[in-house]
Amino acid sequence: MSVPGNPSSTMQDQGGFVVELEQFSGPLDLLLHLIREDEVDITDLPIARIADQFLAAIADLGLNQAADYLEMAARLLRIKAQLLLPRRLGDDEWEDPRSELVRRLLEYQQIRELVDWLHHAAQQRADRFGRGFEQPAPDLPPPPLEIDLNDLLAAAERVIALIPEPVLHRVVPRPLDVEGATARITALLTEREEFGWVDVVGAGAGVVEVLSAFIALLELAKRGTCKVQQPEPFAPMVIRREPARAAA
Amino acid sequence: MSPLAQLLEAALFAASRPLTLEELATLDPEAGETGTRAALAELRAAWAAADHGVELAEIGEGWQFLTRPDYAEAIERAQFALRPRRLSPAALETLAIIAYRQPVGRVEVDEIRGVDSEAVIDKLLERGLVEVASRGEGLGRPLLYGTTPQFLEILGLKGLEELPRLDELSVALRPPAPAEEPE
Amino acid sequence: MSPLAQLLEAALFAASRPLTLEELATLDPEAGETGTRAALAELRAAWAAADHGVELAEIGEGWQFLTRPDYAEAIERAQFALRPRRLSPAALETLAIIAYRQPVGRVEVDEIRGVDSEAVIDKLLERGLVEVASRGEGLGRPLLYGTTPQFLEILGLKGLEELPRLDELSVALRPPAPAEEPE
Repeated sequence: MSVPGNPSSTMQDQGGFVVELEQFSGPLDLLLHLIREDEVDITDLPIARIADQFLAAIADLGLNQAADYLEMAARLLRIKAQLLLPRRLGDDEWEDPRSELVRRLLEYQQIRELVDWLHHAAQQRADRFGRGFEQPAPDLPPPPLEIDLNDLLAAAERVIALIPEPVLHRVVPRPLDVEGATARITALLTEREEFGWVDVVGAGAGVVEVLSAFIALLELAKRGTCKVQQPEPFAPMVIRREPARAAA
Repeated sequence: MSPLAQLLEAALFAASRPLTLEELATLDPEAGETGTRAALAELRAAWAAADHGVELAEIGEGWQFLTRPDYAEAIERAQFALRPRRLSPAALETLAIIAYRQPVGRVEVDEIRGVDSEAVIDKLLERGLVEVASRGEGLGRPLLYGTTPQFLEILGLKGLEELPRLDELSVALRPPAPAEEPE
Repeated sequence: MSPLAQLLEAALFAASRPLTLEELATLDPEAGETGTRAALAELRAAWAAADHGVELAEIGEGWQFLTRPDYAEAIERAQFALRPRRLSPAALETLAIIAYRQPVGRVEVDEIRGVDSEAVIDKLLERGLVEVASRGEGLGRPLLYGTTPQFLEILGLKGLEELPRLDELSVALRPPAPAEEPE
């Protein structure tokens, strides 16, 4: 999916959209653009029409794989569906399904206005240069440092507040597939009374597969589904079905 | 010019970043912040009176000599100095949200922008325009971000109070309920 | 000052190196080298006339604004004074982590602070507050940092055991009154 990163590169041949696309910093931006183009009232959105336009736009722009845009498309369709539901007369509790979206759009519109302001300010500032030449600092001994124990302790406090657990640990995404390995071994056990380690992991297994299979094997052995033996040091493991409790 | 004003001029001229009043006051401890402020006013007036290509500006919580905007183009054309690269709309959006809601966490920024902002925030951190201001409550104690003096500097602002007030914007955003809790 | 003199002033100020007459003449092709030379003379005279802490100097490679020699000492003093004597909050936090967790590697410090700490640690090394204490196990045998005797000296402690124990901190640190800071 190349779209979200640098959409223009994939869009070169579609001409006109490239320029616009670089202006859209997200689905809200695109939505706001469509609303402005249509000159419709943001607080009374014609959802059905806007939703259709949005879907067409992301298809045209090649954004129909970008998660953020898809999420917005789904949201629009959901609101459209909700609006189609019959409303009971005199239902005071009815809340306009568009209201949350309208609130976000208004909020985002304000941000865009701030962006214009910031952009203007930054441009004006960019027209003024500071001193380009830095006089070489004289080679002086650094001034005596002042550290207050209280400051240090306050910093320690802040740090302690940062530590989520008394012991640091790192959360690593685990690509291990123990479940898959368990299923594979269980299948082997129903088929054969005895087989080798290589039968479980296959020839070119990577670290992750080996670990997955090993953990699965240990778990199955613990449950008594199989027995794992190593005839001699460094010899390949042999896995044997436990006759007492046949594999499930 | 008074000796202190000359000293301030030399120090400000030598520096390539804004110097705060507090820093400048250390140059002449006897003058203190009051005397330093007066000398700064004197210096600024002296520079404004003569026709200079450079002027003294109060910016980013400090004072700095800057060239007048009229000359930017000629200087850039001659390649003596380069104007900084523009910030992308995504970066500006993120900065706007952080500036107005600080301290604010990434989830809230994502929500308002409707897109994932991690990469943008990382870039802003790297450029020193935002910093980790504190940690929020709740799951994982999320990092909360705020803007830096550098942010003010690249916008040429003295302080955050120079940003437009939300109610001055043409779009009325805030829903009538005043104390809306950011979710 | 003439507009060209102002432009020259701005350009010389913004440039990061001395500029030669030929280079400066590219700013205003109409004026040419003759006109530029005249404007430089005008600029130099304007700066010499007023009491300035800075002067326009023609040095080997070209023209450059330099602080006047009589100010060298004051500038030095200023730069001395302007150099931070106090550690930034980031540096203090990093120092606290190293003090309490030593020997500790950068990765761990990064993880606790949630931001990259390389520059801060470098500064602490430079300041002689921390040092490489040992090397850790594992990939690349990471450097592990610890505090130096100088660290203790600055804090007036005889040894690390005089640092308050972590479990005493919260209690010890809560000052009686202060306004609640949103952390």
